[in-house]
Amino acid sequence: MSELMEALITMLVKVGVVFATLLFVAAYLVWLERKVIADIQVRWGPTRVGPFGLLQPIADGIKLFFKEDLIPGHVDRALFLLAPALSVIPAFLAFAVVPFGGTTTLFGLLPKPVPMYLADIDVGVLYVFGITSLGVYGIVLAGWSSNNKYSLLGGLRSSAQMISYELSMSLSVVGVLLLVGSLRLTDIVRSQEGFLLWPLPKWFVFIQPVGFVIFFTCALAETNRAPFDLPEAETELVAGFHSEYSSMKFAMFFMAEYINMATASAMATTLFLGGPLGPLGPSPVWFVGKVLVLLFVFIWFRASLPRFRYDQLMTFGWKRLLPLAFANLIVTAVAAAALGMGG
Amino acid sequence: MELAIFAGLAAVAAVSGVLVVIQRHAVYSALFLIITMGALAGLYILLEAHFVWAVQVLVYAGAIMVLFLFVIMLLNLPREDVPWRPDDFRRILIGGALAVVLVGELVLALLFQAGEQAPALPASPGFGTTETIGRLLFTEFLFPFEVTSVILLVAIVGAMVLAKKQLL
Amino acid sequence: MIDLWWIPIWPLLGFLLLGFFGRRLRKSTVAAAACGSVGLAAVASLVAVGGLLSLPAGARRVEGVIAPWIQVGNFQADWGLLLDPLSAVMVLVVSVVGFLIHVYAVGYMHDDQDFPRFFTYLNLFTFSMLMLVLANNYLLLYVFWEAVGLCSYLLIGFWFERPAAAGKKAFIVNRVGDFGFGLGVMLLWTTLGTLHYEQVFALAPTQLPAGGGLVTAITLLLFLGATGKSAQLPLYVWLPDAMEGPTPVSALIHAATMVTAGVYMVARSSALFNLAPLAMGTVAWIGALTAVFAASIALVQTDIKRVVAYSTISQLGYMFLGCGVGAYASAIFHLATHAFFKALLFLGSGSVIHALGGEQDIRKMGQLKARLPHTSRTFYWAALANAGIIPLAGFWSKDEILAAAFAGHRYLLWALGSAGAFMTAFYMFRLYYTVFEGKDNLDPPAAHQVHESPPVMTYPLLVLGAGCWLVGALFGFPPDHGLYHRFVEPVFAAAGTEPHAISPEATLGLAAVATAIAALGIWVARAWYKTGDNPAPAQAAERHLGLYRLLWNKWYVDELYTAAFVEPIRRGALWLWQRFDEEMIDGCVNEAGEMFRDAGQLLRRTQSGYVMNYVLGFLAGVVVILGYLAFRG
Amino acid sequence: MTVPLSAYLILSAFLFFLGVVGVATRRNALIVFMCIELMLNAVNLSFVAFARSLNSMAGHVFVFFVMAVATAEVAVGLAIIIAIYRNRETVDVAELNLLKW
Repeated sequence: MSELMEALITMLVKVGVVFATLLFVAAYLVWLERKVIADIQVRWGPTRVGPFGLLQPIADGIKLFFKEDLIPGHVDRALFLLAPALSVIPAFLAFAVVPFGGTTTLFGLLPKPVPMYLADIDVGVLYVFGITSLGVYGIVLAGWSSNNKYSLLGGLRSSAQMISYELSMSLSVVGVLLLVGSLRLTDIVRSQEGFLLWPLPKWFVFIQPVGFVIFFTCALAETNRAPFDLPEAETELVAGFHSEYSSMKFAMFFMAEYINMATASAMATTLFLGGPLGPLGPSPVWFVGKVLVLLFVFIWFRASLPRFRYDQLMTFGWKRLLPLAFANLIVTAVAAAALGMGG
Repeated sequence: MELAIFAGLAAVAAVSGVLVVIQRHAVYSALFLIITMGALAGLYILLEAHFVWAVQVLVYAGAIMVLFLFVIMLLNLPREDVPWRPDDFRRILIGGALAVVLVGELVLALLFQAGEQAPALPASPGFGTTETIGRLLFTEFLFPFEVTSVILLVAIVGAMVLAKKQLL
Repeated sequence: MIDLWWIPIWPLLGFLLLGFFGRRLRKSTVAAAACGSVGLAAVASLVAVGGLLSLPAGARRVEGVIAPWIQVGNFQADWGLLLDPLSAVMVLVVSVVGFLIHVYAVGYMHDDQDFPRFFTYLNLFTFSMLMLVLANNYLLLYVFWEAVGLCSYLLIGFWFERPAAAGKKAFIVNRVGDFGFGLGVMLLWTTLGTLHYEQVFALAPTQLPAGGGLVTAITLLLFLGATGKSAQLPLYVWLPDAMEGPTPVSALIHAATMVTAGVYMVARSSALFNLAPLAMGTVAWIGALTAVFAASIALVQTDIKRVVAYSTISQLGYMFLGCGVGAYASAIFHLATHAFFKALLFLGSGSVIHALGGEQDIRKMGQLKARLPHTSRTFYWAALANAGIIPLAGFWSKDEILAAAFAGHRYLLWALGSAGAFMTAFYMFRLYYTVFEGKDNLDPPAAHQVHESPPVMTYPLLVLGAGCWLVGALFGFPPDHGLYHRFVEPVFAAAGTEPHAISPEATLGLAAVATAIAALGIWVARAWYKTGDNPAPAQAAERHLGLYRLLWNKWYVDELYTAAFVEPIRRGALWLWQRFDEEMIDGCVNEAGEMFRDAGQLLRRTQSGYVMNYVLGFLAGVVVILGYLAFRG
Repeated sequence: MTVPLSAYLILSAFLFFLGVVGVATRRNALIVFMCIELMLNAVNLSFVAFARSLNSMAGHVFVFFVMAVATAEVAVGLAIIIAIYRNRETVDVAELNLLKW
C-alpha cells in the first residue's frame, strides 16, 4: 500500500468517523436537551420510544425525512433551497481542525500511531473563526429568501448579533494566543500540559478566567442559544428565520445549531480546558467528557435564563462585553510582558 | 494537479465575478461576490498565503459581506426594475469601452513585463505564516500599521456619526 | 546733574491715569490729577531752571539721555533731553501758564460731560509740548511736533457732536507745513548725517557754505513747518477756525504754547538760519506781513475769540519778524510775554462767554464792566499789554523787536511793524470798549443770568494779570541788559548771532514813537467805541465799503484757497473716483469676474451631480495615466 | 509553483475589469460598492501572487493594509448609504444628483 493511499484512507476514515459522530451528537443532543430541561422543570420528557425515550431522535429523524417538503410560492426559490445547506456545511467544516485526542493505534490495530485530528493547520484558530462566521449566511439568507417579515427580522437580528459578538469572542481568545504564541490548535493544547499548581492543571481557564467567561457568553450568542436566541424567538418572531421551513430543511437548521453548539464547546475545551488532556485513560474520553459538561451548561442556561430584549443584547455586547474583553486583553498583555510569559 | 485546481478556482472566481456585475438584485450580487472571494481564498492557499487566506475568510466573507447583506436586508430593496434612463446606454457604452481599454493596457503591460519575470523562487521557511507577517508589521511596516489603526478609528467615529438619525 | 525727565513725567502719568481710569474717577479727583500733574511739572521746571542758573553763565546746558531709541548704521536718535536757557524759558512758559490754564479749565469745563476726556487730552498735550521743547534732536522734536498737532486736532474737535470741520482743517493745513518740516529734517540728515542739535550746529558752519543753496533749502523747509504750526502766511487759515474748540484750549494751545513751537524751532535753529540770509529775509518779511495782515482783519471782526485769534497770528508775526532780523532773544521774550497776556485775553474772553452762556458776538455784549469786575480789569491789563503800553509786558518785547528791525536798517519792516502796532492798539480797545463799556446790547434772556466766574477761574486771571505787569519790566529792563537777556543771549551768541548796535538815545526815541503810536490807536478806539453810539465806525465803513468788505471777509483768503486748492483737488479726486476707480479699476475687476463666470457657466455643465459621470471621468484619467506609464518606453 | 505568475495576474486584471465595469455602469449604490470590493480583491490577488513570485512577504502586509482600509471604507460607506436611503428612499445613484449645478 503506497503511503499516499494509506494517508488517503486514514483521512477518509477519520472524516467518516467525525461526520458520523457529529450527526449522532446532533441527534442525541436534542434528546439530551429535552431530557435535561424536563428534569429541571420536573417532568418526564420523551419516554415512549425506546428505554428513556432513547430512540426518540431516530423517530424524529424518520418523521422529518418523510414529511412533505413544502416550498411556499412567494419565496426566492434558489436561495430558499440553498440556505439550509449553507447553514449546516460550515458547522461540519469547523470541526476539521479540532484535536479531539492525542494519537491512537486503535488498540494496536493500526501499524503506527495516527493523530486524532483531521487537519493541523498553522492558522487553526483563525480557520475556526472564519468558518463559523460563515454559518450566519444560512440564517440570513433563509430569513431573506422566505419573503416573510418575521423571517427577515430574524435574519437581520442574526447578522447584527453575529458581528457584534464575534469581536468580543475574538478578543477573548487573543489573551490565550498571546500566552501560547501560536494559532495552531495542537500547540495550544500542548501548552496546557502540566500543572499550574498541583493539583490544578495548567488549563487556560485558570489563567484566563475572564477570557473563558467572555468566550462562553459569546459562544451562546454565536450559536443563537438562549438567552441570546433572538433570531428564532418563537414568541415574537414565530420561529424567525426558519418559520417557512419544513421537513429535512428544517432538520438541517436544527442540525446546524446543535453541531455549532458542539463545535463551540469543543473550541472552548481546546482553548481553555486543555482539550483532550487528562491524567489517565484514553484522551478522546476526556475530550468528550469536557465537551459534554459544556453542552450541559448550554442546556442548563436555556432552562434557566429568560431571553434578552434586542436592545439589551446590543448594549450588553458592545458596552459591557467588548470593553471587558479589551480590559482583559490589556491586562493579559501587560502581565505577560512583565512576567515574560509571552509565547 | 495544482494547475487544475487553479483553473477550477479561477473559473469560479471569473464566472461569479461576472455574475456580481450583471445580477439584477443586490442579494445575488453579494452572494456571488462571496463566492468570488471564496475562490480567491482558495487561490491564496495555492500561493501559500495562509494568514491572508484566514483573514480573507474572516474579514471579507465573515464580516464585510455580512455587513453588506445586513444593509441590503435593512433597506429591503425591491428588485431593480427601474426603467432605463436615456443616458444609461451611453454611460454603459463609455464605461465598458474605458474598462476594456484599461484592461487591455494592463494585459499589454503585463505581456511586456512577463518576459523579464524570473522563475518563482521556492518559498522560504516561514513564508505566509502569521508570525512572519506579525514581525513585518511591527518592524518594517510599523508606521503604516499605526496609521491603519487611525484610519479604523476615524471610520468607527464616522460610521457612528453618520448612523445618527438626525443626520441629513 | 539735573534729571530732566522729572519734568515731563508728571503730565504723562496724569494722561495715563485719566486715559485709562478717567471715566471711573470723581470729577474732583480728575481735576486734582490733571492740575496736580502740571503743577508738579511746573515745580520740577522751576527746580531744574534753578539748577541751571547755579551754573556759570557760559556753561548753562544740561543734557541727558533717557533711553536709546533708533540706532541704524551710524545714525542715532535717542530719547534725549536738553535744558539750556532757551528751552528753560519755554519750559517755564509751558508749565506755569499751562498750570494756570488747567486750573481755569476746571471751572470752565465743569459742566461738560466729557470732563475726564478733556483733561486727558490736555495732559497729553502738556507732556508732548514739554517733550517738544526739551528734545535734544530734530527727530524727537518732529515726533512731538506731530504729537502736539494731534492733541490740537483732538481738542479743536473736542465737541465732536458738532460738525468738526475746524479740526480737520487744522490737521490738513498743518500737514502742508509738516511735510515741509519733514523734508527739511530729512535733508538735514542726508547732508550732515546727524539730527542731534549739538552736532548739527557744530557741523553746520563747516559743512554748509554760508548763503549756499543747501542751507537755504533746509531753513526754508523748516520755516515752512513753522508757518504751518505758528499760523503764518500763507498757512494761517486754520487758527481762526480752531476757535471752535473750548476756550482753555484756545488759550493754551492756540495762543500760549503750541503755536509758538514754530518760533521756538526757528530760534533753536538759529545757527542754521544765520547761515542763510535769504531764509532770514523770508522769515522777516513773512512775519511782518502776517503781523499787519492779521491785524487788519482783526479790526472789523465781531467774534470775540476770533479777534483775539487774529491778534495771536499778528503777534506771532512779530516774533518771526524778530527772528528774521536776528533778534532771536527778543522774539522768544515776546513769545513769553505774549503767552501771559494772550492767555489772559483768551481766558478773559472765555470768562465773558461763560458769563453770557455761550454768546461770542461782541455786537450782543456791552456794559459788562460792573457785572464782571475781575474779568474786565484783567482784560483791560492784557489789552494794554498787547497794545504795548509801558510798563506792561508787551511793550518791552515788542519794542525790542521793532528796535532791532530799525537797528538792522530794515526800515520798511519797522514801518510795517509800527503800522501793525497801531492797528493792534485800535482793535484791542475796540474789543474792550465794545464788550465791557459802550451800550448794553445783551439778549434779554442772557442779560440777567450774567455773573462773574467762580474763583477757580478768576484767580488764574489775576495771576496772569500780575504776570502782564511784572514779566516785562522785571526781566526786560533795561533793554539788552536785563535779567532775561543776560540769561538767554549766550545761546544765540554761541550760534553766531551778531547783536545790533543801537544807541541808547535811539532806543528811547523808538520807544517813545511806539508808545505814541499805541496811544493813538487806543485814543481812536476810545473815541469811537467808548460810548457805543458814535456813528464814526459805521461812517468809516460806508466810506471805504470795498476795504471794509475785504477785511470783513478776511481778504477772501479762504475763498481763494478753496478756489485754488480745495476745489481742484476735490474735482480731481472726483474724477479719479468716478472715471479712474469706478470705470477702470472696477471695470477690470468686473470684467475679470465676468470672464470667470462665463468660464464657470461652461464648466458647470460638467458638474452633472451624477456620481456615475464623475466615475467615468475618473476612469478616463486612470486610463490615460496608466497608458502613459505602460507605454512610455 | 507550477502556475505561472501571469495567470494570476490575468485573472486579477479580469476581476479588476469586472469591478470597473460594474462601478461605471451599475446604478444601485450597493452593487457599485460591491464592485469596488471586487476591484480591491483583484488587487489583493496580484499582491499575493507577486509576493509568492518574489518570495517577499511585503505583499501580504499590503493585503493586510488593503483589507483594513476596505473595512473602514465599508463601515463608512454603508453608513452613508443608509443615511441617504433614510433621506431619499433610494440608493439609485442616478437619482442622487443634489450636487447638480
